[in-house]
Amino acid sequence: MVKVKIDGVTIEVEPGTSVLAAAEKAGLRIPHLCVVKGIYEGASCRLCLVKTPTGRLFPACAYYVYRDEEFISDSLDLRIERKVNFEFILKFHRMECWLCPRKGNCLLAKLSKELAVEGTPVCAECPLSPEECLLTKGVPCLGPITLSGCDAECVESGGPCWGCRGPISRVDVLENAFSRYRELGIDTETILRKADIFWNSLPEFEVVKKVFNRVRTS
Amino acid sequence: MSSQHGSLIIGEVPAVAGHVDVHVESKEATVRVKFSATQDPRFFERFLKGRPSVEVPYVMSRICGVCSVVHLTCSINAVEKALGVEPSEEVLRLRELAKGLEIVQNNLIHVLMSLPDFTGCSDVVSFSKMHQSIFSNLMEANRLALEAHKRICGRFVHIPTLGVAAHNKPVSRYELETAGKLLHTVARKLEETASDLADAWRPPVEGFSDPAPTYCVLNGDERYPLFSSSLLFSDGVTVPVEKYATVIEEIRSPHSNAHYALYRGRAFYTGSRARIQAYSKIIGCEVSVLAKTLSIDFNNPFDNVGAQYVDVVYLSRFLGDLALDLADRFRGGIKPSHVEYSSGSGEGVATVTAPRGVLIHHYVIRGGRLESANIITPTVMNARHIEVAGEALVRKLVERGESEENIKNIIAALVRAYDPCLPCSVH
Amino acid sequence: MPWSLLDKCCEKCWHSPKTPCPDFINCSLSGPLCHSDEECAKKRKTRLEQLQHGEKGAKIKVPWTSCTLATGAEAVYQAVVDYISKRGLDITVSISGCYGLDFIDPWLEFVTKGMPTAIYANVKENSVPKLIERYFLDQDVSGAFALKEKTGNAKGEDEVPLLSELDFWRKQYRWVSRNCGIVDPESLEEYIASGGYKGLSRALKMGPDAVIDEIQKSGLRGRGGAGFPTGLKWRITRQQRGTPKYAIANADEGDPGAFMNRLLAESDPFRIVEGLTIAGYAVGASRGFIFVRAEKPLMARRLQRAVEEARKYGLLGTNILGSGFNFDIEVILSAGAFVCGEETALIAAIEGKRAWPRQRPPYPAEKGLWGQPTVINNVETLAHVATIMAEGAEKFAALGSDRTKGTKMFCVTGAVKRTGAYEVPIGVTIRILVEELAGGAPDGVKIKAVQIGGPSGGCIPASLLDLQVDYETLQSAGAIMGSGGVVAISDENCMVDVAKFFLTFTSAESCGKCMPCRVGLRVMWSILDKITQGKGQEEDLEVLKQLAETVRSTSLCALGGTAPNPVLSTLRYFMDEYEAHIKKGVCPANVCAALVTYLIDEDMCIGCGQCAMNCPANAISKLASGKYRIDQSLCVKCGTCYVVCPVRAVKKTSCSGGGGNG
Amino acid sequence: MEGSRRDEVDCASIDDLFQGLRREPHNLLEALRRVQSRYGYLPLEGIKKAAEYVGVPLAQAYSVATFYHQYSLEPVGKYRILVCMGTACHLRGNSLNIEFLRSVLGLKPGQKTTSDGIFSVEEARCFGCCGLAPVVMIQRPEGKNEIVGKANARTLRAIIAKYRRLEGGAG
Repeated sequence: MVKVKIDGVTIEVEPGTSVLAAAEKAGLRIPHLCVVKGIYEGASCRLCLVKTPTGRLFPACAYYVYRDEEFISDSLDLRIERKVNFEFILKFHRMECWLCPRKGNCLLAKLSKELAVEGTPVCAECPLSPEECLLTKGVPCLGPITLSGCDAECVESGGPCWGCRGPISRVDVLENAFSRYRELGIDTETILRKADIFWNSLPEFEVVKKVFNRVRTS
Repeated sequence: MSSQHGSLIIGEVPAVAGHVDVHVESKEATVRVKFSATQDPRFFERFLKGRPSVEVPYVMSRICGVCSVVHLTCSINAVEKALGVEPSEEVLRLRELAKGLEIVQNNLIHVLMSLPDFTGCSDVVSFSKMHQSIFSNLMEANRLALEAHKRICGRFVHIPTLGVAAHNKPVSRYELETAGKLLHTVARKLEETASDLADAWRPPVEGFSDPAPTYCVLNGDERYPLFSSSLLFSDGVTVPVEKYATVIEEIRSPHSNAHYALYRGRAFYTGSRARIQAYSKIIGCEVSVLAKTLSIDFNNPFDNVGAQYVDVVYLSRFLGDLALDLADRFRGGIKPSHVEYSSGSGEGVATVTAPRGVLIHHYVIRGGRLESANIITPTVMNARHIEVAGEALVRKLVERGESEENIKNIIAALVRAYDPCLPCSVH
Repeated sequence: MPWSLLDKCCEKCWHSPKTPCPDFINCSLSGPLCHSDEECAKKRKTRLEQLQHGEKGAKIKVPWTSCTLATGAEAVYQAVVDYISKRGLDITVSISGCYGLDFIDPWLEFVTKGMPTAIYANVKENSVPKLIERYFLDQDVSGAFALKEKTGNAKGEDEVPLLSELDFWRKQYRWVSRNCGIVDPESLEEYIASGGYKGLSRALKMGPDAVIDEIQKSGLRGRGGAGFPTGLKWRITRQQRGTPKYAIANADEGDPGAFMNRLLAESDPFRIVEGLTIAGYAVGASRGFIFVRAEKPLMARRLQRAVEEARKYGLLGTNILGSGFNFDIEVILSAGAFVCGEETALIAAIEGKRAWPRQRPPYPAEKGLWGQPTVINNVETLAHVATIMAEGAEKFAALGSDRTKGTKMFCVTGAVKRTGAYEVPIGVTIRILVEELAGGAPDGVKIKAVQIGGPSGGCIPASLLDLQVDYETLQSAGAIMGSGGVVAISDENCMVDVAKFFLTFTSAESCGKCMPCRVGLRVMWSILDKITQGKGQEEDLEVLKQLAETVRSTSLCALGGTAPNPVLSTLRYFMDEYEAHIKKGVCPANVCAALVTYLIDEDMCIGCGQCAMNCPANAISKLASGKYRIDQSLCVKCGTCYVVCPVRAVKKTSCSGGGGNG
Repeated sequence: MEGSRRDEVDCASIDDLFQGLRREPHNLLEALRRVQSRYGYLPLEGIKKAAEYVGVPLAQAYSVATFYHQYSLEPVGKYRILVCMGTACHLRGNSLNIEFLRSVLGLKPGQKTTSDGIFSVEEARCFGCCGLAPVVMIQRPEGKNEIVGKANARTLRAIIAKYRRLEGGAG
């Protein structure tokens, strides 16, 4: 048995255990995404970074301990690195959450809340399956163009999203959302007017309007 | 303010929400208290002009994050009246439930926030240390009330559950039952705590009586009215809500962004103190006993807090029964529903019982869009009354030779006792 | 075939791969050792003499490497052979490696007894007969580029300088490249005759631990870029319990601008095979691999041939030189992926998988090829090993700086007069490399920066040319020594464009396994692209810095870990150029296409029409005056006209707001 | 055109390609290289055979075939023009050269091979001839490579014209 010290908590584990497994044993949460024990341990997502006292960074999922060692799993710089890396992940993620079968149970949405990254739309957290989606019933829901992080409370309690958390600023997501609205015959003017309630003075709203106008005319 | 001359500024009276400055000026035996909300106006009535009537309630609910449901329901009610829509009965009941739950939870918090003033503690933290059992009981009651609220409304603030002539969230029988039981537990807990509270009860100023004892409540006959179609004043005048403007006049406060509402040119008050006095018959003796236990003097503005406590206990019982009754009547739960209506034109005034008193929303709708709106919040109604009562209080305190520091604290306590939710006065 | 040094001298010699003789190497040079026979000794002496001057007393060496072939060495070789057979001359024609002096390619070396050995530079096939005639028949060396030595009996000797006196040769210390350009890279015999395989036979007599001690004593550090002490790496691998162990030579030289490994392997491949054998012996490995970059097929062929030759004479295989040590080498050709230079990726590639690096630790020394302890060394390191074992650690340790011993080969390319590979003791200044060895900038331009270490390195401004080249100094200046590529950047190049170029390279070569490298580099690239189009904003630079830091500190392997270096170092030293792009919308070096306008100076135009003929967009038309003009609305800014104009009448200007982004 | 080229590929007699190659997974790179050298690209059938020969799953063989630059899953032009994108070559103007080649051959963005299948233009990694920058290499069908050092628009135009003539004369 070796002793791993993570954030001051000492955990006794078998030699060869990964830092992530040791942390989980102690109930410490290190954000991670790509690792699936026994299936993929390639350390690709770089979210589970931990720091040695000397300042070197290692992914907790692929660092195996064979002797007593100490790690820091949470600090400002680690948070920044994680955040940036997570933004990288979202950057090329095709976010058509409203059609995604994992909506409501989306790891990316959970992590973006945990790491305070603004990226996923409310749909990623929406508990309604794509078939139950309010949009398909013609309800003008702002979910597809609103930032997630609220656990989709409104949708959960039966109402459409009102856009409390502000607009998403990714152009591709907005474009996809626009075509989704149009596909389902929801008037995008209604959507914009509704969004105008809370986003009226937000500079990001101008982006939304611009994108919508561009897609409409093109 | 050791002499007859001087002025005193109590900056940023801490309260539940928002800030208010109180200026006290005394000059040759005349004392002037100026209640001035420091918040900037948000022009809700103005910027909603031209908006589709369906949206209006959701925005109006944002006037206040503390009593959002009250604004929401009142607004929905006003829109419905204007458009002549009649929602189904269970929707109305659920609305009552949602709104009542908010009053319960809201007033509980108000009581908690004011208790330090009434127990001689400097703040809530020291209160929680000195009166641990009272504090934990009240917190527990608050938690249970929130729990019940969540069952019915889905989320705590700005609930999307309610809509114009619609109810969006399916409420199961189990949820109704749980909410009912939770509410009864809240009532029981509070009743149990009452005697402890009575022991600790030290009103900041005793024997102070209201210089302008006019109040306003909703008019109800048999039932504690959460909605009503007429207003009742303490001088016995009953006014249909549509005619509120004939008796209530809303003016801009000369020294701040707040508004005053005057009843025939006079200051009046509203809130739990008014309700307990007006509905003494409906409330019944059990609760009156509670009022005796706490030795509430309904003539003393400070004792609004005590009245709120009583109010909460009664409402918890009342809503608990309502929830259980609904659970009985709708064995399969209440499904989301909405009534079809055409977006027409019309004028509608709605008044509801809000945690702090009477709330009036008055809309003119043309072609499905809001043309004009007027909102009179309880804080607006109380604002002038606070000044009047404050002036009398300061005179009394100066007579008693209280120190400046004490006067400051007591005036702040007075403001808190009326209404801790100040942004409503500026909307 | 004449008798060779590696053949049996008489019936008494018993060396063969099956019955190896421990003294085979010494014997073949100064033997016979096991029996005394005047005849046999004489045989060796004559053969050595033959090797130097050719069997017929005269020899022409033609360099046969990628760089000389690219400049026409094949045609020159053919011309030499044709001419000799036509005239019936008694001259041996042999191939050789390359000196590393690219600016004299292709060259010829003439050797004959009694004449100074002469080197002719930039030979054209049609000048071959004249050269042969003049040297071999008239005994006239005038016109030669340099001489190896002076004998005093050739015509025109005084006008031709000695090679050893020329700047670019005098300032070098040719330790590991000693054989480059001198021996025939396909002949094991010549390698042994020039002192090869002495190191291995010495090592086999010392025992593995003593070999590691010797290497540690020499202070040799990995020449692949990271500079990890080689002896220590070997010791760690040796201490591992797992068997079998493997030894790998990393010949996947991918850094653009670096070709010293190619040069070594093409000119002196046996040294690498010997070095790898020593490494295998020291760590206790039984199999070795040489992993060669796909873009360099000749290098692979040479190494493959060297391995086969060594196997033929019992220098690879079972019981090497009677020591009981079994070792064989396989040459593996990559299929083209820059990331293969990373050791864990290289291991994956050898295993026949995608070249995906994996997280270290565990290091290959613990768990490498097929999960077994593996030692991986750069080709240059292994060549050093063979040389150190032959010459002794003290000689090596006497060279170099305090912290880093020995010599290092640098490839100096870009805006210099004499591009090529130069070997210098570590610790010389960049100025010596760029200005004295490579001759400084060509006429008309100035060197403004030096890019060291390939895509992973950084750009060092001209003001820091007096920095010493060693691992630590370069690191503190924001560059790395890397594999030793030095690219001089002139003031005709835009630093933002250079940084963008490196990101284009690294992001295209990212294996795609980890996020920061796969996406981060692309995001950084798009920011730089925006800047080069004149659409950058000031906050972009901050974002760029932050991204670079994250990519650097969180990438899985060294590819991503070092890829931001060019950006960070240009941001550090050339902020003014970034600012010019962003604030003024100007590219100071007139490179960034979106910001540049091409104009034809009508006063200078001679009306030759080259520009119009070559313009891909047909944007250039003839005016009534016979001059040409560019239609700006059609111009695609390819720069072709600028290049082809014989009188430089096409001008580039970068005016404010030229980006046309409104 | 491309389709017909694809159809020409007959991988039935491919096994002789792998002669002398040990059936070990790590010989996958070499096996694929031999397939490519015969057909000029990697036909799916060829990848299957190579995978079968060295004993790895087709998925792995495919992942390898798509990973390395030297393998091409599509038929390439008869003459492959490889433009070095090394540092020295970039600085001395190869980025202009590649643009020039593409526009002269009429290649659209993303298109690699000319529609007549004669030329393809590709970016390549350093050939190690940085001293001669900028360098362009032309791989000829008979397997010989022509390296053009110090390339510019004029020399490239001449080279293309040369091969065009060659093609014209042959067919």
